Amino acid sequence: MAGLAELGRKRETRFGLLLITPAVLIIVMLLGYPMGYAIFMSFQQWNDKLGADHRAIGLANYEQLVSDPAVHEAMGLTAYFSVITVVGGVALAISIAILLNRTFRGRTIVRVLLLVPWAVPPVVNGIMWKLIFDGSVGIANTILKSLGIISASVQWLSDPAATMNILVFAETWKLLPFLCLLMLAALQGVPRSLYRAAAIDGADAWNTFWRITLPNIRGPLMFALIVQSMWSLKVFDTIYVLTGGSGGPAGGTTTINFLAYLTNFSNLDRGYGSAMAVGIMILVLVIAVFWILVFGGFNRKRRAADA
Amino acid sequence: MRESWLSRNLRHHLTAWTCGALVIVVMVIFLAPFVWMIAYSVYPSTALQAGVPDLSLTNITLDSYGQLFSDPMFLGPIVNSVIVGLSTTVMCMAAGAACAYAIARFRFRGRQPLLLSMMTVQAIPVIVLAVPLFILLRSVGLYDQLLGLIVTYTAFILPLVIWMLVSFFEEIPPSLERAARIDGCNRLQIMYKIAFPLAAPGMAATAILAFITSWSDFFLAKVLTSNTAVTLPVKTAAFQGLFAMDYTSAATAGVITAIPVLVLTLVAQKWIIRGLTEGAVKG
Amino acid sequence: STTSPQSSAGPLKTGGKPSGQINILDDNTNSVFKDSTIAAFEKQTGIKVASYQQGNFNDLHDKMATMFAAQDASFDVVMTWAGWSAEFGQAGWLQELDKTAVPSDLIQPALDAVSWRGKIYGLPKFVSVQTMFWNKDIYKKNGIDPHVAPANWDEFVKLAKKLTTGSQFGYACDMGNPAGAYQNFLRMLLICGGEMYDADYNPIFAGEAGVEGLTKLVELLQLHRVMDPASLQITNASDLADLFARGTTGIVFNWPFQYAVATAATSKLTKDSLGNGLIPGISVTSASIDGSEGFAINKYSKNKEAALAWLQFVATETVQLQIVEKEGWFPVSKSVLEAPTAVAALPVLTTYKETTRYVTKRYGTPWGNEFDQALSIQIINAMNGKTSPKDALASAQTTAQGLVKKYLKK
Amino acid sequence: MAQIELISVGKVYGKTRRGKAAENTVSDLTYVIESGHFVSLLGPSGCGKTTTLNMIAGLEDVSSGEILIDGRKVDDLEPDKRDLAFVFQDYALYPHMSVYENIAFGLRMRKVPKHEIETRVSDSASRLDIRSVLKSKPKQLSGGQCQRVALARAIARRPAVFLFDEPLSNLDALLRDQTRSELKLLHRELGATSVYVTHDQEEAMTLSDRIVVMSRGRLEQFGTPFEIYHEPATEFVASFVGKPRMNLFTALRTKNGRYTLPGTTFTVDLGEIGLDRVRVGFRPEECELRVVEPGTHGHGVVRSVEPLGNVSDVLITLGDQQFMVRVPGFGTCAPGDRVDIITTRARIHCFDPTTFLRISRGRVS
Amino acid sequence: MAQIELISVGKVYGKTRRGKAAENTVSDLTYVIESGHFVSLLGPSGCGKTTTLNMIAGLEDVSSGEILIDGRKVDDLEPDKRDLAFVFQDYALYPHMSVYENIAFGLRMRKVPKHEIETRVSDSASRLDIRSVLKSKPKQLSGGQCQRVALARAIARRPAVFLFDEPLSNLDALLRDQTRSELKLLHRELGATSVYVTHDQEEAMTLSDRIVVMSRGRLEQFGTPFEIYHEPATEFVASFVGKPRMNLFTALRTKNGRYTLPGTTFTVDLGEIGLDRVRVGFRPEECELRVVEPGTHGHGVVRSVEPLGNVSDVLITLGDQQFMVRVPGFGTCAPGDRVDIITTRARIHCFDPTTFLRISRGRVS
Ligand SMILES: Nc1ncnc2c1ncn2[C@@H]1O[C@H](COP(=O)(O)OP(=O)(O)OP(=O)(O)O)[C@@H](O)[C@H]1O
Ligand SMILES: Nc1ncnc2c1ncn2[C@@H]1O[C@H](COP(=O)(O)OP(=O)(O)OP(=O)(O)O)[C@@H](O)[C@H]1O
Ligand SMILES: [Mg+2]
Ligand SMILES: [Mg+2]
Repeated sequence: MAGLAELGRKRETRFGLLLITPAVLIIVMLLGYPMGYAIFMSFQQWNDKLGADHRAIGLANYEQLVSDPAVHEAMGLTAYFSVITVVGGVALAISIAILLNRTFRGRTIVRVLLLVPWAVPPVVNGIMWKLIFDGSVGIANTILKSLGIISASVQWLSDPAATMNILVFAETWKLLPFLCLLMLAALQGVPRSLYRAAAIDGADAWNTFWRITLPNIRGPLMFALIVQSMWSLKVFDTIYVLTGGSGGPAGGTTTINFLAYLTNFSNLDRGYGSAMAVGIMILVLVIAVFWILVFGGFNRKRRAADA
Repeated sequence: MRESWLSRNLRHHLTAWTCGALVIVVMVIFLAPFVWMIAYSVYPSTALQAGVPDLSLTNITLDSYGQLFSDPMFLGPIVNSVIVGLSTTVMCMAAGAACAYAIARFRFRGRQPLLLSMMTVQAIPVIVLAVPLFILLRSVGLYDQLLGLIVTYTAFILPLVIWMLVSFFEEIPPSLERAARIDGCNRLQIMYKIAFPLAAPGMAATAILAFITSWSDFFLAKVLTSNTAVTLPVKTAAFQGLFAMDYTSAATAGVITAIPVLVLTLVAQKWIIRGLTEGAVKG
Repeated sequence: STTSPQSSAGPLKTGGKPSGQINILDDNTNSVFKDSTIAAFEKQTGIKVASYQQGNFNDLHDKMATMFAAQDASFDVVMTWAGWSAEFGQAGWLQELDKTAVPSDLIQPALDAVSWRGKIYGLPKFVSVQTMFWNKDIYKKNGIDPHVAPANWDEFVKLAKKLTTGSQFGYACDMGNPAGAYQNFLRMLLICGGEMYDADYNPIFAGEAGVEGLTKLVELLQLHRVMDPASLQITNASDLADLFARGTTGIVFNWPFQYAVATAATSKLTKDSLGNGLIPGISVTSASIDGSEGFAINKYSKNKEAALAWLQFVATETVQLQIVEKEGWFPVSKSVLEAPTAVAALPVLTTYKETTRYVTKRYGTPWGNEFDQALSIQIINAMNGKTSPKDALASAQTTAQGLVKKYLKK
Repeated sequence: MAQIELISVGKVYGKTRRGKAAENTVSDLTYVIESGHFVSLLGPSGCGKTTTLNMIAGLEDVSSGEILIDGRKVDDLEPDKRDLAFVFQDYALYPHMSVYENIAFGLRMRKVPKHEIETRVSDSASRLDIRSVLKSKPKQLSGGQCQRVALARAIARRPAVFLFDEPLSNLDALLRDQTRSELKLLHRELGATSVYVTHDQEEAMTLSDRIVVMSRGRLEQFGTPFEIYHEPATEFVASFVGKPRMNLFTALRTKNGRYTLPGTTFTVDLGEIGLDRVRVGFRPEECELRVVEPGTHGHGVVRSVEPLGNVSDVLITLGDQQFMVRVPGFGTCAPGDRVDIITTRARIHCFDPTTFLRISRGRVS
Repeated sequence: MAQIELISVGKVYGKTRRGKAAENTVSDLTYVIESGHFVSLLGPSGCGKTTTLNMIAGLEDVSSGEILIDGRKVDDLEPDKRDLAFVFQDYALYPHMSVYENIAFGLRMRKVPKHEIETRVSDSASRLDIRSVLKSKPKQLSGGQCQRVALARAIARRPAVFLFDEPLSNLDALLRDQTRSELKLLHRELGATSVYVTHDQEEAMTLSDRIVVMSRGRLEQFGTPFEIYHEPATEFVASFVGKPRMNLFTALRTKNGRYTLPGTTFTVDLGEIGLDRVRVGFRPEECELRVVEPGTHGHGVVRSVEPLGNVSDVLITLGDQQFMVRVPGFGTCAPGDRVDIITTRARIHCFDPTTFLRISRGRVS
């Protein structure tokens, strides 16, 4: 009797597993296997330019990773890029979201148009900013000159710092809309009555924002920070197109991910390159965990209460 | 006293005006670059590279579009991109919907870790997988084949698809499925007669997102194709080479690459946002 | 698990009558092959060219490296140049050719472009050497005789100064990416009579000649202000060629195809307003850098004999003539260089002939990518005045020593 | 304590939307809420109760007319300057703050000294018996506890006016009854002017000194619960207040002062009111039933009997109308029985069928 | 029509979850629902009503015991094979199908011929007066209409058993009353066995032939509404059924058969029941009040009066307890009045303070 019921549950479980199998299989085969292979490579002395003899060298690649000045340099650039795009980007996104959260005419169309930058493929994004910041024919110079802000053309893409800033700008431009809409959705998830209560309680705009709005969009805020951190650490396409595949000028845009690319594909140092990539992955996870800790976790207590 | 300084009404109006102005500034910043690229694609570059750009309407020409669309070297990648995009989408939706449905409906052990590991996939830098993937695909004869790209993209996009779909499926009231069981549906029928139609808008948005992601990819396509399976972004990026930086063509290719994505995004924006953010809020 | 390709049989010799089919991967520099050469080759040899693919130069390295790493044989013939011949040759991915398979009258720089440390990994398809191009219209406007090339660097600087007015610059170059920075430095090094490496590949470029050369280069930008600042962001020769063709630049040092670009319909210049001559020297009369390209055979190819047949076919006089006449590159063989029809079709060939009297080098090495990357950072910093040329080169040289130690096989 | 005066207050939403002539959400509300009174705004969903409350609180602007609090015009006063507390339907507790912080927040924002805050919070917490949950987050509380916290938050502020927006509607039946009693006691103790929004007439009746009945943004009646119940000013009030609903039907004049429900033998004597048609109403609990002897017709047929424990509702088919009578106990009639409806004990309510206004019975006789 | 028999049915959820000793959600339910009866499952939230219903429907497995329908064990019968229809609390209408398709879906899945489907749909649609919305999607319907569609869907199937899971809880008060009456009529016409889950005792009382009162997964009482109301089997039933709640307190024996509410002068005569302490209950509407003469103490003090229109609830403080009396009209006493509580008309309910079971008054005298 109980056996029959048991059987029913088992049938159910088996059906569930059946549904899950294809997806898991595809993911494991096409991502799991290469992932394992890459980790394997990262423990090898595997430089294609030195021939096809590879040997296991333990953690040597990872040790090099820690001491390599090029990595330090790239990490510095990555930190600069990430901090601005993540913290600045999310902060800006919240501001714009608050702006767009007001009721005004054409709000819907504005929100829709906001998605334009998000939809622009990264490669196109690179080309676009090149057109704009080209030192001799770009519109940026034309506009700035006609406004009298500069007198001679600025060579935006020849100065490492300027190029990095343009990269920051380009990436922010592209990702901001998504973050904005995310924040907008979060803001709309805050019950309006909380604002009313705050108004009655005598909170001014500043207090309302810090004490009511912000704590109440914590979850989405954390998601935005995690996602944006992942993207920022892994930025590639825009750098590639914007700098002609070089990460230049003078390595000024060679972030850690781009360095991994150069090491893997330019220098053909697969072992070291894999170690670098694995390092990035760990870094990404660490940062995700960092944000989770900052925000007090996925709040197990609340979950338990919900269940 | 603050309230005597300006009347409440006037203050509200002032705020509204300031915010309106800010919105306009923001929108200009968000839209202008893309508009400028469109301009680049329809004006001869000489008109734009002059000291003061000559934007008279008579200058507009669609020559560069004509040129690209009559170039077999460019048409091929377009067709490839369309095929890859559509097939990836179909595969993602087929495998993803089944998986997401199971995760949303059947309580089995390891359900939560499975979902979390789906998100972890997002942390993997593609670079790390490129070489092993290449070796893998070549060994099964899928290098530079559309099918190779399709399965690779499917694997990369599936986690995102599942992540989104789970939140859509979880939203379907269980009572509907119970009603269907009493009405005589078996499990499969419940899925395709009740769950899928109900999640249709969400599924459409997810599908569009899958399409966009595969359509926009550059790096994998660059590594996993050489000629027959080259996709549009790779071709577009190639417009700046050692001996061929043609700004007009690059801009045109850029616009062509971006347009389908733009259109799809605008169509499904509401659902895309919902799908992504709901996943987010559920964390 | 896999057998090392180097352990297979020795250098490839011509032999038998090759047949079957081959696949070719080329860059998009030449169009003559797909237009006519392939048909001619198939007709003459009976070998079928199953596919001829052209890739963007910037993308080719990664693509080929990935392909080789996976021991892929989908291409029998691949395009090569000095850097890749060294890099892929040393990696054991390119098939070494026997001396007997190499045509006898090849120009030495052309052969250098497909060789590494005495081993020949392919045959050249064309020669490319930089010469000086100038805009006669601008010369005239600024009251300079447009027919005489500057005899030395000081004259060149003087000229460039005169040509620099407002948004018009006397000189421009392309040092926006690592390869470009390397080339521009190498050119300066050579005209100062310097060398990159000694016979044992010890880097010596940070010596007097190098410092002088880099100093002079920095001066063009910072002191004389004759160099278009855009030079630092131009990432390829094509953009430089376009810039020159827009008619606001006095002088460029560029590859032969500049001639075609400058005399094209969209250009501000014409045949008559384009000046061409030797690059002015500093310690030597003149010198230039080499950018010759060739074809090599994939080590994993299943049909190397047929591939070799293609390599040899491209080096023949008929094909080379076409390349000169239709595309404006220099020929790989001395006999074509002398051919009157060639000079008639390509006036700059005269300058090239002169160039052959002076040093033209490229120093392709297996560590080229890493080195270019490291050097370019120092050069750009020097150009932007952040470090002195001396320190910059010293630092780059230290890096280079490490790279040589790592990559130079004893 | 404060007196609140509404002078032909009106509200139009969405004035700015492209030229669409926006309708008045609320219009021409005029009444005075006396200091210390407990006044309910009663009306069906969407009639503008919340809108009115928001205007009093300053959370919405007034479109026309004006609101005076203690004789002072408050149009230009921000909500926090009006010295009132608001208890929201969904409680609007700040989910990220502990109960203590929730209660203290309004005081902090007003820069009340710290020790004073502590006293006030603990005072209001003990008053509502939530001292034990002061450290919890709202998520961990039950609905009833949330409700108390919301009340404590309002009380701690010691405002002149309390505004309640359906504060009980999210509680279950038992808790609702309990909290209602507590609310009444609380008001008695604090004595602050209270405005209470509800769509539940029972709530309004039990709690209020005065009731404002609204419908579609208009004032239907302003009066004491007794007036509202026994002398409804309009047909709407008559039908809205009272459970089970008042039986209302259109009667036609047959002879002087006698009116009949068409198609039945059921008649009422209204005296001379000068109308051919009139809307007549009887409260179900004021009518009685008598099963007629077999063979006679009676007024109607019992359709169903619903026992409620101490009383039963009997539904009678009267011509093409339904008539409800509430009888004591489990009742004595069964479906199918023919019955007479006896209205001698019942108060007769008459309304003009066109204006829907009450016809004063004073005029009748 | 079918008879449903539950034989010590139990349900444990989450047996499979890592070793946690799962509690019984429902245990040892035994009763018989007669063919054609309308039976309500009544109990507070979370007491296992839905679980029981789901087990009858086959949507959940039975953990122990068994369920027979018409004498046949149904444990391994899929829900659709049990010949029953389910009306869900949230209606569970398929939002992507039109009303017509919603009603027809179950018939289609059962391969009923097309013309037969048409007749049945239009038949049940006209019975519930929703013919005009057959083409609409559920989204376009009001709550009441959705409710009718859900009913129509169940009716069209012509099942032997109807299962209702709080079908009225999402409707507003007015609509709820209306639909309740209709449901009653419908059951009378169709005559199918119906099991009805609710936590609203009024609903259960008005609708049912028999009521199953549950609490914490256990059966408290199975009986007719009259029995449930007048002879509650347990203290839980006594306090749960009846509104306002029964006044319940612990009384101590003073002398033979006389029991007192400690700290008051309020006493009752229970006869000899052999217990020192006993739980005693009075229904508020069965008690009366008398204001005592000035100077005398009386039983207690009036704390508040809540007028409900036809009756008023008077809350009295009786020692440290509250006592509620429902008086007719707007009442005659005011807060602060000292009153006596007169229970002569009232039925006295007694419960054992340890087992909470009813002490039969039969045993008393
Ligand atoms: N911000 C707004 N913009 C436009 N219309 C609104 C707004 N707020 C309310 N309304 C409209 O005003 C009318 C009255 O709304 P209000 O919230 O005051 O009703 P209510 O009586 O409180 O109803 P409920 O009992 O459902 O809360 C409704 O028709 C509503 O749609
Ligand atoms: N699928 C499930 N898994 C585990 N526990 C469950 C499940 N469904 C219900 N329960 C638990 O069983 C108990 C009884 O639930 P049930 O839904 O039967 O209550 P109910 O009487 O219908 O209450 P309500 O009136 O709130 O609907 C609850 O404590 C609930 O938490
Ligand atoms: Mg409201
Ligand atoms: Mg339930």
